[in-house]
Amino acid sequence: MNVSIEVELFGQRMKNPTMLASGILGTTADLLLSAVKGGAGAVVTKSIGKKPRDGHANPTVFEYNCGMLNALGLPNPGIDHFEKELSKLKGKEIFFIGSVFGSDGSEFSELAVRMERAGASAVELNLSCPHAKGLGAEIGSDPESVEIITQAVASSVEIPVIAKLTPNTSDIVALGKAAERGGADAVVAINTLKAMAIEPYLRKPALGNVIGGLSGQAVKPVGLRCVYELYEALDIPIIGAGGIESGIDAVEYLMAGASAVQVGTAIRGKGMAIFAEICAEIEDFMRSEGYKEVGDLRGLAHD
Amino acid sequence: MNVSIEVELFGQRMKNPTMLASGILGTTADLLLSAVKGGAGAVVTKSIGKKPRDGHANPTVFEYNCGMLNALGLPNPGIDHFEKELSKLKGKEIFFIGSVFGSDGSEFSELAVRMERAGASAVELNLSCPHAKGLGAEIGSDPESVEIITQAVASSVEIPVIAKLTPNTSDIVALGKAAERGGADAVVAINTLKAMAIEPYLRKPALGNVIGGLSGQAVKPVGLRCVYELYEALDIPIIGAGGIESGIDAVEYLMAGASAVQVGTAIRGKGMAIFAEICAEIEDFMRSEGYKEVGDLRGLAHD
Amino acid sequence: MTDNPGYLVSKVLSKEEVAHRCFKIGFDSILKFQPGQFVMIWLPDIDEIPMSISHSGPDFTGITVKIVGEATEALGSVSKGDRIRVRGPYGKGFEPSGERPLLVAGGIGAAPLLPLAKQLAGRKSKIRAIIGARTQNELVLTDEFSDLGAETEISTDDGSAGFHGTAAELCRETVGKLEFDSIYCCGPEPMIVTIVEIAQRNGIWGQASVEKMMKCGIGICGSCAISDRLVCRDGPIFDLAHLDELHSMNKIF
Amino acid sequence: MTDNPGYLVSKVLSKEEVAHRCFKIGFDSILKFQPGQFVMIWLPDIDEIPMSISHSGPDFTGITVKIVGEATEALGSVSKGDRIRVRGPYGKGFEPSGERPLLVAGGIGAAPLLPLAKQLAGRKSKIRAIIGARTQNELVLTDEFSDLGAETEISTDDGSAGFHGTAAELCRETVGKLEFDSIYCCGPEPMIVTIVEIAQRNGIWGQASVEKMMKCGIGICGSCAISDRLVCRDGPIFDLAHLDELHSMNKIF
Ligand SMILES: Cc1cc2nc3c(=O)[nH]c(=O)nc-3n(C[C@H](O)[C@H](O)[C@H](O)COP(=O)(O)OP(=O)(O)OC[C@H]3O[C@@H](n4cnc5c(N)ncnc54)[C@H](O)[C@@H]3O)c2cc1C
Ligand SMILES: Cc1cc2nc3c(=O)[nH]c(=O)nc-3n(C[C@H](O)[C@H](O)[C@H](O)COP(=O)(O)OP(=O)(O)OC[C@H]3O[C@@H](n4cnc5c(N)ncnc54)[C@H](O)[C@@H]3O)c2cc1C
Ligand SMILES: Cc1cc2nc3c(=O)[nH]c(=O)nc-3n(C[C@H](O)[C@H](O)[C@H](O)COP(=O)(O)O)c2cc1C
Ligand SMILES: Cc1cc2nc3c(=O)[nH]c(=O)nc-3n(C[C@H](O)[C@H](O)[C@H](O)COP(=O)(O)O)c2cc1C
Ligand code: FES
Ligand code: FES
Repeated sequence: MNVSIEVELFGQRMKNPTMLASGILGTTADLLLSAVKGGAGAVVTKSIGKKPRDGHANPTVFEYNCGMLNALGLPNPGIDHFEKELSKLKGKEIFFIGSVFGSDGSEFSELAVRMERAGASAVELNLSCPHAKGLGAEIGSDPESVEIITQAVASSVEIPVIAKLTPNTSDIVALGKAAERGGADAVVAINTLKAMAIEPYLRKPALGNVIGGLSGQAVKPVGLRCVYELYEALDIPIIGAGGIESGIDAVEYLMAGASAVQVGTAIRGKGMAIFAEICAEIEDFMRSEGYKEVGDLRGLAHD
Repeated sequence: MNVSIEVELFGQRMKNPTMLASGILGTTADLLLSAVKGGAGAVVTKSIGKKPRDGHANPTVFEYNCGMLNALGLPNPGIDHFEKELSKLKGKEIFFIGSVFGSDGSEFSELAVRMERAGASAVELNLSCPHAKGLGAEIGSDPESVEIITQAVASSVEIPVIAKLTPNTSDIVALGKAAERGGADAVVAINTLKAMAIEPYLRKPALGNVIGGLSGQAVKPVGLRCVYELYEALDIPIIGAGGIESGIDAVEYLMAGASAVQVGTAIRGKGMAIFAEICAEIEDFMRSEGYKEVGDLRGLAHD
Repeated sequence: MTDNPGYLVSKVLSKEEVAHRCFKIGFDSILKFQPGQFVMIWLPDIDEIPMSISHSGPDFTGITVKIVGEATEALGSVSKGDRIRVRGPYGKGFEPSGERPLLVAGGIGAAPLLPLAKQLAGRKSKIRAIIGARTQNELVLTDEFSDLGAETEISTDDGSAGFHGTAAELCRETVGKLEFDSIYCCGPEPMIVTIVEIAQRNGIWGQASVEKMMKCGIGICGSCAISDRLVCRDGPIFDLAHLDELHSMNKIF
Repeated sequence: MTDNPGYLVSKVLSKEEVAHRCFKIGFDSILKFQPGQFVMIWLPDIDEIPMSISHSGPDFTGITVKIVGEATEALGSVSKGDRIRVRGPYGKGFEPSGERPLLVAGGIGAAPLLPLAKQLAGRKSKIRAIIGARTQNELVLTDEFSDLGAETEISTDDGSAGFHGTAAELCRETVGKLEFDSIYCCGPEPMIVTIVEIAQRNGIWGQASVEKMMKCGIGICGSCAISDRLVCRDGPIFDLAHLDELHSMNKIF
């Protein structure tokens, strides 16, 4: 049986529904290209701010038997330098999404405009990093700021605007609706869960920043729930993320209501080849279950 | 080296810092006693409401490779019946905590009074079940209701009042402070994370209620973070819960700031014997690391 | 925890009406189980219910379901090729023992006893089986027991076939006449209570399969508790002596 | 992922000053590693830094640290009995090859080359080692190389011992005079650039250990990227030919 895993997201064609999640190796043009080579349908850059930023002190990661914690703290070269890096992608056929973070609407807008100019197919707003003071989830857990920032960006750029939401809230639907009101073309759920680890023999928090974000397998049930809830409430597409390691994980997200999925932590084990692997598994599933279009899977768990 | 794992919690002595978490086999007097026999320092009953309640339709649990989901939906025989059950504990030396749930302060208070009369050493308020309409986390994620309910209960009973908090919030410290203001003698963190699972081959949510609560290993990093944050902000003791399976897990919670710990999901694998096992491991740790009193571990990760 | 492969989405391979509103269903998963163990079967949008494993082959596992309500109705309505989700096996199975075992089944209680009979037959035990039901067309799996070489006697409450009376009554009579060194039973509570008493009085060791409302099936929710025992984890098979003890303490039935 | 046991809280067993502000430290964990692989060592409240494994025995693993800043200062200040947390080993190690290998170390670059020398010695290769440093008291591990039977030559930038000049210069001279079938090197970037050029010109296969700022160490953060390669995962050992390619594309150094 012939199956198609092509998707259209805000009018743009993606060869498959998988994307490189922000912050995982998306620091150089060559790495972004290697994700595409590995089979990703789209790639999201590391979240970029106005100024270069070192991020938190090491240890910045902690491996956990069912996921990992990170407290990188948004290290990035700043938009000036990153713009140059992105210029290396000019002329390549690549669906890339520029992720940006800032402390208010005007900072987000300025960065989004720069991403648009650098050729980004869309811009993703990091309203959800759980371990950076005055940034990310600290502003992203208030629906009003989500709406204001999204609106500021949406009115500054032509490219689609994606709001990346935090699960560290009692009501992710309120955040999703705020983004939709603000003019977002899609939302991503989820970013990491606020978490920490302790090294008992050294009596210390195991991350330099103490608090970090939990990702990987451990968060999949939370991510699925967020996507499911958002699908019931929103009209714009939802991009699922959180613990996706296999084609079956991806299928679950699609059935929960996702139009596309992002993969982060799982890359640690398998490298960029994981995208092709996930796509092949999605196709296998579709063939054995009799689905022709990957879009047919969307929201099936709601019936 | 002689080590002591005795703790004092709101003036009451516990032979060790481990407790049976609410909802795990705490449905009969005999099961509560078997937890004590297994080595628990205290036991918390299943959360009890005013009326008998069937809970949600099966499937009510879903096993996940790093934890589990449940959507039992607070099935319980109601306080009238449960009071009779608890009368079987009269005369036994057992530190038992009555867990209650309700929809407002007066319901909580009434139930707390009944638990006090039934001989409970303390009452635990379930302000955090993530999958029951109009109950648990739905009211427990608003600091104001947490304060009002805690206050209503605190002014109705003499026994200590423990508020069990939800991690499904952007700010657990606000909830903890509200409980403290309301007169809570301690808080428990955390209850389960709002989550779900999907069975891709049947295209259905894998829990009867669709949404359930994630517990076990997966949530340990979130639980540790909540306890750590609460310890920095509160004066009352904190009881840690979430993914504790070993003495080392317990030590991590104590170092994060917990005065005692609750064990739930891990009982599935090991039965009630897990309490003695955890206690022995805590003692081993104390001996090899040179701690005399288990209280010496409390909050060490904050230094 | 029992050694179990977790969740299996299985395809129905066969379905046969073995009595009035009672179906033997085989599905394509291979489960390592002990007679008496059960699985949890999910009927989406309806319920997830416990079912004893009643038969198996090299490439399938089977259950026998009696329709009593919504979930069993749905399970009885599956067709060949349909898929069901199964988890397990869970619980503690029977301990096969004795050279002259007596098996007593009330109604659908024959289901968990059938694989036990097979196991005992393999051990060359001389098996006697009593299969009871309310009326003739509700008799379950009688041929299967005979085929295994068990001397099979039938009882019906209404006398429409075999002994006129309950399986428990026939059991009392049979134990009075013949020698047995073990008794295994499964059926309605009153039947088990009577057999516990018969076994104790005659000094015969035995086991029964006990039913309780199950939710989790994995020993965490407490819904199936009998005193401090969990039917899903410590049972569903219990020694008759233990049930006698619980019964005399008013902790069961 | 490399086969690694995850996190180990290890006790310091030995510490020896092997050069000016440079310490050889052994700790009580046993790691299966390939020469060239590294571990991440956590100095609480300060930093977590990469360190090559420089030596090992049946019951210990060791590193050699050169104090250059806060974290190495803290690591150089541990005492016997102190505990350090180590994770790893990570990365790709050297491929031992050649009957007449040349090893070139600049400063602390001797650390990852020492276990390689041991491995090559075990293969009966005829090893020549060049150990360079800015000045005599910064020369690292020279005796250890000699003890393994390597013909060891020394260079110092200021001529305070051995050859007067850089290790790279001595390397060029040596390659001009003798035959080698492999070159391995570790040291400052300019040294590696020069050796890449020497090896390419003389058609000698070789590998270098490359340093980049490391954060995660496990190939997820991108902090150590060189083009589309990750030093922590695809390195730190790279073929000289590959470095030459990257260099000519301005993708490294
Ligand atoms: C260990 C065990 C093994 C079993 N093996 C078999 C078997 O091999 N074949 C068979 O036909 N039946 C078996 N049963 C009984 C079967 O599970 C029930 O008949 C079924 O759950 C009824 O569901 P329903 O929706 O059709 O009926 P309902 O209308 O829901 O109820 C009918 C009766 O079944 C009981 N029941 C309902 N749900 C459950 C549940 N989750 N757990 C236990 N009892 C329940 C009710 O209390 C009531 O008495 C077994 C039960 C247990 C506990
Ligand atoms: C794969 C690898 C193996 C290494 N092996 C050894 C070894 O065996 N012995 C040894 O003495 N040194 C080794 N180093 C170098 C060592 O990690 C740095 O000297 C150390 O991190 C400096 O930390 P500091 O706080 O003391 O100095 P800082 O004051 O922080 O910095 C001094 C210099 O070290 C660099 N540096 C700082 N942090 C890191 C980091 N996390 N990763 C890489 N470079 C960093 C800085 O860019 C600067 O150039 C290795 C580096 C790498 C990448
Ligand atoms: C090491 C690491 C760095 C991350 N950095 C960012 C980031 O810069 N911006 C962002 O929006 N999300 C960031 N994330 C979150 C991921 O994009 C993703 O939302 C999350 O990890 C859940 O997906 P996963 O379980 O597949 O990793 C980061 C995650 C990890 C593990
Ligand atoms: C099956 C199950 C039932 C639960 N029922 C309750 C309950 O009735 N009341 C309550 O406050 N918490 C309940 N919880 C939450 C636990 O008490 C505990 O807070 C949570 O599971 C985290 O701890 P764990 O990871 O050790 O299980 C339940 C958890 C599980 C797994
Ligand atoms: S069914 Fe839950 S404990 Fe037995
Ligand atoms: S250090 Fe993070 S990818 Fe290499």
